[in-house]
Amino acid sequence: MFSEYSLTELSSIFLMQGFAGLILFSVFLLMALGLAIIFGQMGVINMAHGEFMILGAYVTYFTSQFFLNFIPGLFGIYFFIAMILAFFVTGALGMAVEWLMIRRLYKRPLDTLLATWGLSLILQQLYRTVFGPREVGVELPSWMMGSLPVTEVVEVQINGLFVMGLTIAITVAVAVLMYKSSWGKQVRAVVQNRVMAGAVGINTEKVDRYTFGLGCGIAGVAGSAFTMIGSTGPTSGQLYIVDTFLVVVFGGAQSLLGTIASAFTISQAQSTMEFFLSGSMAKVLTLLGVVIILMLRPQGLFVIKVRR
Amino acid sequence: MTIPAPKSARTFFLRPQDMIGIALLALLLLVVLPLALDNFRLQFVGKYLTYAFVALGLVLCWGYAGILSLGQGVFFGLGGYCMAMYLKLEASSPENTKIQSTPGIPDFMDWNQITSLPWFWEPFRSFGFTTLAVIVVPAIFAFIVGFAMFKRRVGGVYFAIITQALAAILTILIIGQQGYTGGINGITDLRSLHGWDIRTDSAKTILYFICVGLLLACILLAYFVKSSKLGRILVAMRDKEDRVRFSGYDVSSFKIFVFCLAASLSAIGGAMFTLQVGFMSPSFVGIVPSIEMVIYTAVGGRLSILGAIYGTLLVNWAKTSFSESFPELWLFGLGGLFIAVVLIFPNGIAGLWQSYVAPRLGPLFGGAPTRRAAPPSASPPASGPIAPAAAE
Amino acid sequence: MNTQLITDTMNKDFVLAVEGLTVSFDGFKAVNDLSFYVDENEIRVIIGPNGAGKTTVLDLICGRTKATTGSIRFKERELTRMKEHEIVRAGVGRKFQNPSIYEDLTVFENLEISYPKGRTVVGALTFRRDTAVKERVQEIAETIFLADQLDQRAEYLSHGQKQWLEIGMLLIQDPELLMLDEPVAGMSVSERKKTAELLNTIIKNRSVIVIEHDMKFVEDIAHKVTVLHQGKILSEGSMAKVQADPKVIEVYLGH
Amino acid sequence: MSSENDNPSKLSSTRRKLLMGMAALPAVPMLASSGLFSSPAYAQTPATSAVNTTGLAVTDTEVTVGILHSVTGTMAISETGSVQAEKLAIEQINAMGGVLGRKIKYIQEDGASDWPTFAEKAKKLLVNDKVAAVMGCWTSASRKAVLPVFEQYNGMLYYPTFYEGLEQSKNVIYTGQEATQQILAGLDWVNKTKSAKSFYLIGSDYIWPRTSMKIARKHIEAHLGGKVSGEEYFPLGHTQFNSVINKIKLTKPDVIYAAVVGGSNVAFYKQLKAAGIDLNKQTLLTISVTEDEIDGIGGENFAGAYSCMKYFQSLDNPNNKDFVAAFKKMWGEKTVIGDVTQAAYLGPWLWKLTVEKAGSFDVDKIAEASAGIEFPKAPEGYVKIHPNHHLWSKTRVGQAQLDGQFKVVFETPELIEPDPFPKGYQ
Repeated sequence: MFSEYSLTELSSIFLMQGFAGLILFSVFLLMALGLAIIFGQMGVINMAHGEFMILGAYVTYFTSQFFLNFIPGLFGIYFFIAMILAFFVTGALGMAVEWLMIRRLYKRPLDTLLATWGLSLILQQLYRTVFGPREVGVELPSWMMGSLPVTEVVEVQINGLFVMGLTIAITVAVAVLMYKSSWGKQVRAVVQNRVMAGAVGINTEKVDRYTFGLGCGIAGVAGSAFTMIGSTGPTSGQLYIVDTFLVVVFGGAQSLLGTIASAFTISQAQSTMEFFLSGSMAKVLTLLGVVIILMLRPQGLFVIKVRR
Repeated sequence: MTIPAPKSARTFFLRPQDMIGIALLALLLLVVLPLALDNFRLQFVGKYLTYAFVALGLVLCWGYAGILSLGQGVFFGLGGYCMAMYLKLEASSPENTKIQSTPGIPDFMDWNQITSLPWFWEPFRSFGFTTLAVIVVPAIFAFIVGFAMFKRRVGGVYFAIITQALAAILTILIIGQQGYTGGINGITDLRSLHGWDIRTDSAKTILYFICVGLLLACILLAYFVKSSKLGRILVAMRDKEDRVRFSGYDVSSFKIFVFCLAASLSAIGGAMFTLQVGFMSPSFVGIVPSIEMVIYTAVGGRLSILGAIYGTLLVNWAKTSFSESFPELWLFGLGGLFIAVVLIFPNGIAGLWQSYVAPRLGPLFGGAPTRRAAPPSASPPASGPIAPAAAE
Repeated sequence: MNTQLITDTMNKDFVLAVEGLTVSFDGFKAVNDLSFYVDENEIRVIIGPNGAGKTTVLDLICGRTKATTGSIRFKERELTRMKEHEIVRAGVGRKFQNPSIYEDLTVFENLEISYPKGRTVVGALTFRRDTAVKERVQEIAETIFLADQLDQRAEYLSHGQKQWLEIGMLLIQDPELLMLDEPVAGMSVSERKKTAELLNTIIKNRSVIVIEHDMKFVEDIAHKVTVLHQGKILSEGSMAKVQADPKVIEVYLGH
Repeated sequence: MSSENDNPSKLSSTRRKLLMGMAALPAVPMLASSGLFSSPAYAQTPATSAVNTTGLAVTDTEVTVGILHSVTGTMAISETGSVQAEKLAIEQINAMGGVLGRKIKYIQEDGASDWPTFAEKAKKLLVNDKVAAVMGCWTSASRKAVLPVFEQYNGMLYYPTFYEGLEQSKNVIYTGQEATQQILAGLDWVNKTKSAKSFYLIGSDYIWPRTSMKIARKHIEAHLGGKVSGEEYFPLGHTQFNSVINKIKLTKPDVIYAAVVGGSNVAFYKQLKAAGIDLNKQTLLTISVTEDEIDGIGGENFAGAYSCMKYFQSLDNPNNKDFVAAFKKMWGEKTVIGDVTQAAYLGPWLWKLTVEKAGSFDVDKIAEASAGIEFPKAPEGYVKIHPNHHLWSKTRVGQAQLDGQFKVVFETPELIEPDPFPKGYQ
């Protein structure tokens, strides 16, 4: 298929395709980060992850409406405020859910799966009842739209850059929080030995609640960012759930590095195959590849080897 | 030395209370419902009962063996599609399809420029092969998946997520390969089975009774498995997998067996679904139906064979009547049910029955049942392959 | 019983021959180039401070952990290449540190599952609870002092009874090599006495490896003691010899 | 179900009287069926027994129809507009005196985005409620699921969505366009006005886009002398289109021809815009975006693109002005009206006209009388039912504006004949 293109065109293709892969990588990573914290650190299967993301998207929508109607002069920066709001609103909902539901289920991971699926149904219907069944269109400030031309053919999407920057910032923040801060140590202590952590004076309930809240909050930010590239409707969250879980599981649940590596692998595979094959087949092959690799290497890409 | 025969050491595989339970269910399904409901409602029950096959499989697979599969829709679908392929071929006789450019092949193939029947459709001209395929094809598929995963000790949450991904993959494949599968519309307009028109009311009533008959047979099979040593090994495995392994059992082969069994049961349900409803589509294969089928089992009581049947009937009945009168509320109800069944009554209807009803009925039947439902902590601990457990 | 000079040709005299066994977890060698040999009908006690690798050694023998290098031969068969259930079927039984029994099943069913018949899928489906099974279960139950609790759900047993039940589950398999990980831990004094009594009856006609901390108990039963420290053998020999070894006193008894 | 009339004891006393009275007036239905009476002039109310020989739910004052759409589930977004349009049409017909002197009463059932539920509810409407007609379904899958039910129990379905064709049934009236009607005129137009020769086809992966693209490809290659520079399908719900957008950039087609649906639609257009493809410069023609979809995509992301439909809310004709005003009055100022919504609105009207032409509610008579029914007051303009039960209709191309409305830039001069089994396009 390349014979008809010149060398410069070909290099442009690869550049653009590489960039598309990086955007997809950022999107996957952003989706998966919140879940990686909740699933990886707490062992909770949060099937309502997508719905938390959509809550973030709705928060963004309403923030944009508010700015449009009341302070149109500041519309250009509403997105940052929306993301902060999204973080706190979804985080708060997450903490409420943890308190009402999840904390009773830490010893029963499969049951958290069922309960959070129930939660996702309730949230979907809630969105439908409150926000209406139709998708809402989130208007973006004009500076976030469009692309920067690098060469004649190569163009760089601004929102892609934005998502990438956001992803890097959040990943770094999470890494610092988890591996450098004392709070991160507490989280890991609770994960490894709840009883012992309690015994040495860590408030395990509080750690659980804030960890879950943090994971949900990050989901909210992701949802907020995805208003740039995807749809916002009551059932939009469902579109993300399988991909997200596969990224986290494929990475090896306990490691942030694993999640990054797996998001990278899956996104590059999918983006490359999409270029050469039809979209449906690319999707099937990517999923199948992940499943087969998981069957051969169930512990995921990265794993801390432990004595059983 | 006299050996006091333990109570549990019975010779027949059904305990008296099981026999009463099955008899009551048979009475309900074979006599009470057909008399009480009109034809239209009875066919609803018939459709619900096809899901009960899946729930039954999940009791063995999830309740007893602790393997939660979120991909049972795959097997339900495989069974249903096998049957649908047979019926479609019968409905696509050259006389019925003479307006097509290639008469004698299913209509959707003709629309997709397929000019001859694909090879894998060919054997489905035979009813014998189809019947066999309904049971064997899903079992083979389950075997491959189970073999790959259980031999490597993938379990718990990982297994659940991978099976869920499989459901997603199969759905995309079926929709994408519409020339061979009918795509998103599924295989529709199925008319007759060996010349017997399955669309008439009388046929549907007969199919209802066949469905009930098969379900009762599968229930007996489930009881047989449950009360055999294999049933106890499954319970043992869910509790202390390592201990079973170090008692000389190849744990993975037992898991594979029960997973295949659950797959075949689901597939029988799928085939009966196709026969009764008259079509099969990818919307029964995907993630959402698969996880809904889990809730039937959970509501019935994940450890109770009969509970699964009642759970299926109850949830579906609620769905139908709720969504008729308050369509907006149904999802709240279903979502709430998921949460309630986990938080409030983890052993479902059967658990409620055990704790509240049976003790009062106990004197009537002579002795309370000993151990049908485990205490609330019964849910199996997920043993992910990398569950960090400190040694020493 | 000469274990000072060992050559390969002599291996067949041993029930179990562990040679050059090493396992490492992310670079940490939990067991490091370990070799020891267990004779027929010998009772070997492994002692050592926490983290010495005692349980890991048992895990390696029964196949729960895969060795990085080294060999474990049991009656001429290489265990490192076998799966857990095959090792069990070859005649190795293992009791875990914490009582590992099936809480949801009755005592009878616990023992019945361990009965070495019907271990395949088909076998388990067609397994009949015949008189031979019942008699054997009864016999074992009497040995482990649980004859009156056969219909009891195992979760209602006391801690000591659970330990006995697990020992009983091993006995019913009639293994040639029995490995016990801290069989008296957490037991009351009277239970401990009964357990010692129990062990003395069941060790006949088989080799036994015991991990134990209780020195009094070790003294009672051991033929030979192996002291592990940081994955290596620190000392080996009779209880008296080991107790006199200055290295052992240094790292273990001295504390 | 049809045994009711054979058994007079089951009939109410009033109906029995009417039945007897009927015998004395055999001429009325004959007059009616001869078509001499157009609807407003229908002065007398014919006897129930005369207009309803098959035991449908028709009384002296009422006739019951069914509305069968998804109110819950993923399809609820799309189907809401259809329900609203059908209710509006029914209300208007009732305000004009109903059908054959009988007010229309509707029973609404929820298909819940679930195909067996559609089949069950269809059966309930036909068997239990004995409705005279059903307005309903949206997706092809739901129509395929109910079709055998309608054929078996001899019901009448008015189906509103533009669809892939390849179907024709005595028991269905297709009020939307079949694929060739929608596609060919649009392609001709873009070929002519934009001198478009190369086309990039992209769609969601299911039967309607695939069939449509197949027709488009044949037309492009065989009749327009153009070429298809790419053809891509993505799973429903797919949200990542950057790779295909790169391919589009690379192949530089004259026209992007799109049939992406649902949540994917939103993602596709947002990412297209973000990638710097300006739809005012790059011609994009879609067959899957109506005013309804723009709501979710956002007008600024779609402005400049062309959509090929038979109806746009902005159509400038008196029928449409009345319709839009009435619709907004009933359902609120903010509602938008898409192609399917308008087609759904036609259903009750076409049925009313057919009943009056046939002088009977009997399904067989309606099926027969449908061919040739004309509805000049349709918001899209004059339409007529073809003997193949599809509609003769015009096709239009609209260019999307920032406010989410379309500016009509092209309209076929003549009505296009529906051709569900197009020769040379299969």
